[in-house]
Amino acid sequence: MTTPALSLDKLNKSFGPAKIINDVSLDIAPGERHAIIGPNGAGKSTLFNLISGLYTPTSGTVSLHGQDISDMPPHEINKLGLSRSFQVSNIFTNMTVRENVRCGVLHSMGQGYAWWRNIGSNKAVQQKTWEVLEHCSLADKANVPAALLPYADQRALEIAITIAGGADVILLDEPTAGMSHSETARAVDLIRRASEGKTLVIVEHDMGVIFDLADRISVLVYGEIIATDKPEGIRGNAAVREAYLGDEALPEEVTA
Amino acid sequence: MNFRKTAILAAATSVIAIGAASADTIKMAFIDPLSGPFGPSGEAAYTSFQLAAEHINANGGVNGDMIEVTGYDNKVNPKESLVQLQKAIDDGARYILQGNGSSVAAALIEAVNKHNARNPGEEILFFNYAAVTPAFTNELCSFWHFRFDAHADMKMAGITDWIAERDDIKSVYLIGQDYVFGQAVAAAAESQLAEKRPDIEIVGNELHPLGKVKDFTPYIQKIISSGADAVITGNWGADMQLLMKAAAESGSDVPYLTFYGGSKGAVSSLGEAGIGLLYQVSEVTTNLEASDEQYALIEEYKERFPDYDYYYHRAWNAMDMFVAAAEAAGSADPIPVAKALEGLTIEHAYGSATMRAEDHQIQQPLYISVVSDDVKYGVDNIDLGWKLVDAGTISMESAEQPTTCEMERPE
Amino acid sequence: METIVFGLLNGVSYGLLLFMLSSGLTLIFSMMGVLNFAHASFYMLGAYFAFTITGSTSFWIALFIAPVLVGLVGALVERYGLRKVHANGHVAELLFTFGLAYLIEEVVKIVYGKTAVDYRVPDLLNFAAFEIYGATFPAYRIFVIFIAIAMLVGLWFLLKRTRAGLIIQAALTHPHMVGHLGHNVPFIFMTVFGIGCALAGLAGLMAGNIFVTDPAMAVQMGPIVFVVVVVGGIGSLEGAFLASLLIGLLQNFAVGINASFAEIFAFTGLSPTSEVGDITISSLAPVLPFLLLVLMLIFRPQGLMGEQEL
Amino acid sequence: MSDATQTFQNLAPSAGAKFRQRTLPILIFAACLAAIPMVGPSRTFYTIAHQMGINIVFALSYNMILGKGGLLSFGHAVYFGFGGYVAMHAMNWIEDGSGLWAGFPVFFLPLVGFAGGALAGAIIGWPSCRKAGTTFAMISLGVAELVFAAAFMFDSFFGGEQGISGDRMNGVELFGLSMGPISEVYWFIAFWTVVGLVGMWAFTRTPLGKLSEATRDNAQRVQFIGYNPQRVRYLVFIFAGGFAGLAGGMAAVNYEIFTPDAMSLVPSGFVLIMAYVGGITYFVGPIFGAILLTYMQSMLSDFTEAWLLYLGVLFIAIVMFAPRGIAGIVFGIWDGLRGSNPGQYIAGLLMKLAGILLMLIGLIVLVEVSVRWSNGYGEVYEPFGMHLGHQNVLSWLIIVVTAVAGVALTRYASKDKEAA
Repeated sequence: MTTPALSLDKLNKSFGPAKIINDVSLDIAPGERHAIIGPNGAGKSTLFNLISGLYTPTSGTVSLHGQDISDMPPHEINKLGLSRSFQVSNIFTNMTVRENVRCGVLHSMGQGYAWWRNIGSNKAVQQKTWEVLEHCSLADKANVPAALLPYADQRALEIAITIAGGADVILLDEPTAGMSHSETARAVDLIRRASEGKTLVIVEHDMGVIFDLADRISVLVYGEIIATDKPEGIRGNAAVREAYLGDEALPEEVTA
Repeated sequence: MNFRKTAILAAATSVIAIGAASADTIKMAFIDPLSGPFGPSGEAAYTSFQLAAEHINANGGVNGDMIEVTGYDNKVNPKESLVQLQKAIDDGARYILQGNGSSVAAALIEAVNKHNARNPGEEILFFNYAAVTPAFTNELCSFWHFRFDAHADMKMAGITDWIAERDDIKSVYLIGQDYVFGQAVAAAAESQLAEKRPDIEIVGNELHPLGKVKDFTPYIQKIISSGADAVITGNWGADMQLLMKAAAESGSDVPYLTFYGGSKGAVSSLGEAGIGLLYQVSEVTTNLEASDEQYALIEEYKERFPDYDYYYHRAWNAMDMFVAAAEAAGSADPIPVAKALEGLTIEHAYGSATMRAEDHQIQQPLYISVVSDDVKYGVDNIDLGWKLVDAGTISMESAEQPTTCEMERPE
Repeated sequence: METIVFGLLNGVSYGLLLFMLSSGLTLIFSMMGVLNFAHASFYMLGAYFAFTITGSTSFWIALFIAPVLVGLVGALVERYGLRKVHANGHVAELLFTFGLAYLIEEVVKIVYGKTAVDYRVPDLLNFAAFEIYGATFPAYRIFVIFIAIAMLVGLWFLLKRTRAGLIIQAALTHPHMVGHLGHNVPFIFMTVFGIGCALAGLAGLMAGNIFVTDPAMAVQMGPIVFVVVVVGGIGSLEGAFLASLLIGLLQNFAVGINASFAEIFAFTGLSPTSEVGDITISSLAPVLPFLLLVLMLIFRPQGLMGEQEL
Repeated sequence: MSDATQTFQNLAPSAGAKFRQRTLPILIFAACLAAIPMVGPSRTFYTIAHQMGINIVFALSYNMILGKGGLLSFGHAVYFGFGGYVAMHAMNWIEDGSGLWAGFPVFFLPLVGFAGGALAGAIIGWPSCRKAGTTFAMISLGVAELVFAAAFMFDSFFGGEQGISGDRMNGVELFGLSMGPISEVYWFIAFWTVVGLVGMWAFTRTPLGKLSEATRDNAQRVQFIGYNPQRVRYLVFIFAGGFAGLAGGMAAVNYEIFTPDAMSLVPSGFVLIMAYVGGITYFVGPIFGAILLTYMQSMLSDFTEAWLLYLGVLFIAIVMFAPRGIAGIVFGIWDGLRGSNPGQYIAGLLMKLAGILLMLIGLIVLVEVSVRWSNGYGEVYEPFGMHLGHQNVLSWLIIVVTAVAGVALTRYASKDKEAA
């Protein structure tokens, strides 16, 4: 068996008396597109924060390509090839779109904390920045200040920064939240292209997106994974139906 | 107030000003704080110099030339002082008056030395009226610097002389600010007392950070429990006032011998509690016997500048000595004036004063006085004022201190 | 023994004065996030207003009117100054109060003159309360302790026993939530700012005659207030109370210790004539609070009793 | 691929634009500096110009952490001071001619200052840069108090109240400058001002410089692109300390004396005001601020003793009404003039200016009349031969009328603009 790209082992997280994540174990294979769904407050964002290093687990481990990353700070984890996006746009508001993406590119291009180089004269950085911008259809807005971007473009930029560093494990937290239908379609297309050959973990509420993209789906309810299966399996799972009852649209209804 | 062309002067001396137009003007630059927290101390001296100049001009000036004293606000900052010095030189000033802050005075002495070395023919002189660090007329002495105030060791000699005569004082407590000046005061007190009254015990030698203490009560209680018969302090500014307030409040009743008890606001902030508690050593107090002319001057000053008291008698001494020197030399140029000042003796309202040639340190009697309600002139616009204590007159000879100065003089 | 008694007495009276001054800032800072640089300026205004009112009527009238006046000035500053700047973030607010401190000092100089005013302890309280070990303890300081405790009780009652207090308390710990409760947040802010300033004014009224009432008194007191608030912790009046007493006692006890570094660190072979060896604990007393501030922020940023980090 | 290469290059500003926006202003600045001595300026002019040069570098270094790094510091003068003190000691070693220092030209002392400031930044920054925001601000305040107190305890380094002084006319002469006369020191100051300016501008173009801005905007996100924000802050802080030290080294050579005052809270507050008034969101902002405030500090006190009051009013006005500072105003006007309707813009602008001018007149008369009344010397404010005493109805008439008219005019102008 190959080493999973991302592996969670009996992960727990408590805030005081409140247990938010409860004994979560999950293996995600390299190249898999894995979706995590669940009702509001199930702990999806907390799970992402645990994986990406923003929180340290109360117990249990997170491994990236077999390496334990549970106690690492976010930037170390990022260097090992894991990158994430945020539910609320988390961009560098006072910089232009191009500069935003360039910041994301810097580290992977070996620029480190350099203070002796001119950022503008490195061809490789410019090249890569342009590629990412082009990839995310942001090239024509390259010199617009990020704060002035329309909402959908800010979300695209969010993804652009996330993939800019070339990480091979990508975590996307509700990338299409608040988008219109056409914008969502564009975003899904972008995500599909961006995650080509990479491992993707995605949290999403839009079931259309999930069933369109995901190879496998995990359902998180009250901090516990109640099911992990292929989309068809999840669709037919009674426990999942139970958990979602009265909460959100059922998977079948949106497949059309 | 426009410091460059003060309206008071303009109004008061308009007649003279017309006469002055034909004569030359001798420009003096008063470089001291005129704004900010130390503004009042600068202004009290500034007004004194201005009034002194006004009187000299009214009496025909210096060799027929008029004196103009112009204020430059240095915010008691050495660097800003150097900026203002350059402005003053540009404006044609050849005489610099300064007194607040030893750090400023040190910077100015250095700067004046360098200026005179680098710009021959454009020499300037520095009249220091209040910066009392002894080094300025010892190892740091300069031909271009004249001090018109007794330095710290001389003042300490006055205090220790007085203590030496008081057999009831058996122990002394020293308290001061923790920096060069405070440390020098403490060292001088220790060595002089050891020499004059070896039997006196120094029961405390306390240094507190400069300008940081808000409540001196714990210090006072240390003093009280040490059983000291007298306290000596070189504190100034808020440190001085807060110390004395805490002393009065805690019922301390031994003499507090100070250098700066006479500074503005100290007496009024203590009120009646200061009587018999707060002592100062100074070159003069307004309640000494003097001529009617001098009394008239004190009253004129008070009327013109109601916020301040006649305190800087040394401003008059400095100006009178300058006039005498310029007239003796027949010129108001710095080098001849400096040479004429060396060894010059003048008679002023309260006796005589001599500018010692070796180190340019004024020599004069000192007086120990105490706050009293039985005085001719009060201070801070209240009825309390300074009264000479018994055996409080320290002769010029007693106050005189040796100097290590080796001065380089120009040709 | 006497060192301990004196240390305690002075430490407590100074500490309570500090608490009176800094409790207002704790309220303001916790709720509005504004680290009010001008807080000590309101303390100064309290002293000057008290001086004026005492001059024309009596100290006892000033005791009630001066803090109210200072509070009104504070409320006006909040309404017409701070609120405008609020949109530009906390740095802008902080800088606004920074400039305000400059401005208040200069205006005070114009109105009251540049030198100290003669603001006295009222005659009624101007006597020695008792004497121990040869030093007297002034009655006025006991009065200060009494007023500080009365203020403490009043504040406690206001916060724990009234509806307004409950809202303020909620706002202290969860500043973002209050808006959702449907309360008029700008009005609450203005009121809290006003009350905070009034408390500072009260402290100025009480301290102005013990210390010196001059235009420099704000600058002298300013930094120490921050120390109290930060060490005490955000949102915690109890913390501010503890920190005030701690700093009061720390400063007073340190003054009594004559030991020098050379004596304390003798085992390291530190020479008593070296510059480091020569430093005594008592000479360090006034800077100890700042050392405490820095260490606290590095090792325990939430302060003694605070719940959030700064 | 060649197509792609072209495209990505087109994203960046063209070479011409780069020259216009980046190189040209610096060349113009340098040319102005070079031209100044030709008009034969006075000693005062030189002195103030030197002070401005030092403050420009100092304020720019402060803006590295405030404007570009988002860190509010109340103790930046500490690094200025350390740099200055180290340079001052080095100047004395040059005078002693001991060892390596014998061959070190005084002209290069600012480099020593840079090293001193950077070292102090490296030591003090280590604990304090772990936090940002208010925590950082408070630590900087505490550190500044502690360092200032320490300056009076360690005389061998700080020289106590009188500080350390030296003589710059020693050591190896460079470029034929004896460094004695003030006009020769001018070239020294001008050279290092340009070096500091170019150096700090270049810093904003490095990866670290960009990361500093990114950390200011969003420290959390920086973590997720592989960088440690604490380390970014720390490195930037060291550089800011270094450039502050450079300014300190310039000051050491210019004044030949360094005192503990230079590291107190007062200059730390002053540099904050300089940077903020100038405009912290623009690179050039602090330069405007440094020039204006240096002038105010050294010259305005000649005209009015209430200069601190005017300074306070200016600062508050900037914080409240022009948070982007003087640079923001200047560039705003520039944009307005190049906008769609410059005529209307100018009309509105003039109306606003007239309003501000009127308010200013009211303020000045009020302040000056009050100051004279407060002093009690019986002095009277007499602008343009008018006799404005505090009992003169005319004084109060001027104050009220100008203030009301000014407020009304500016309000009208702003409303007009919104409507348009």
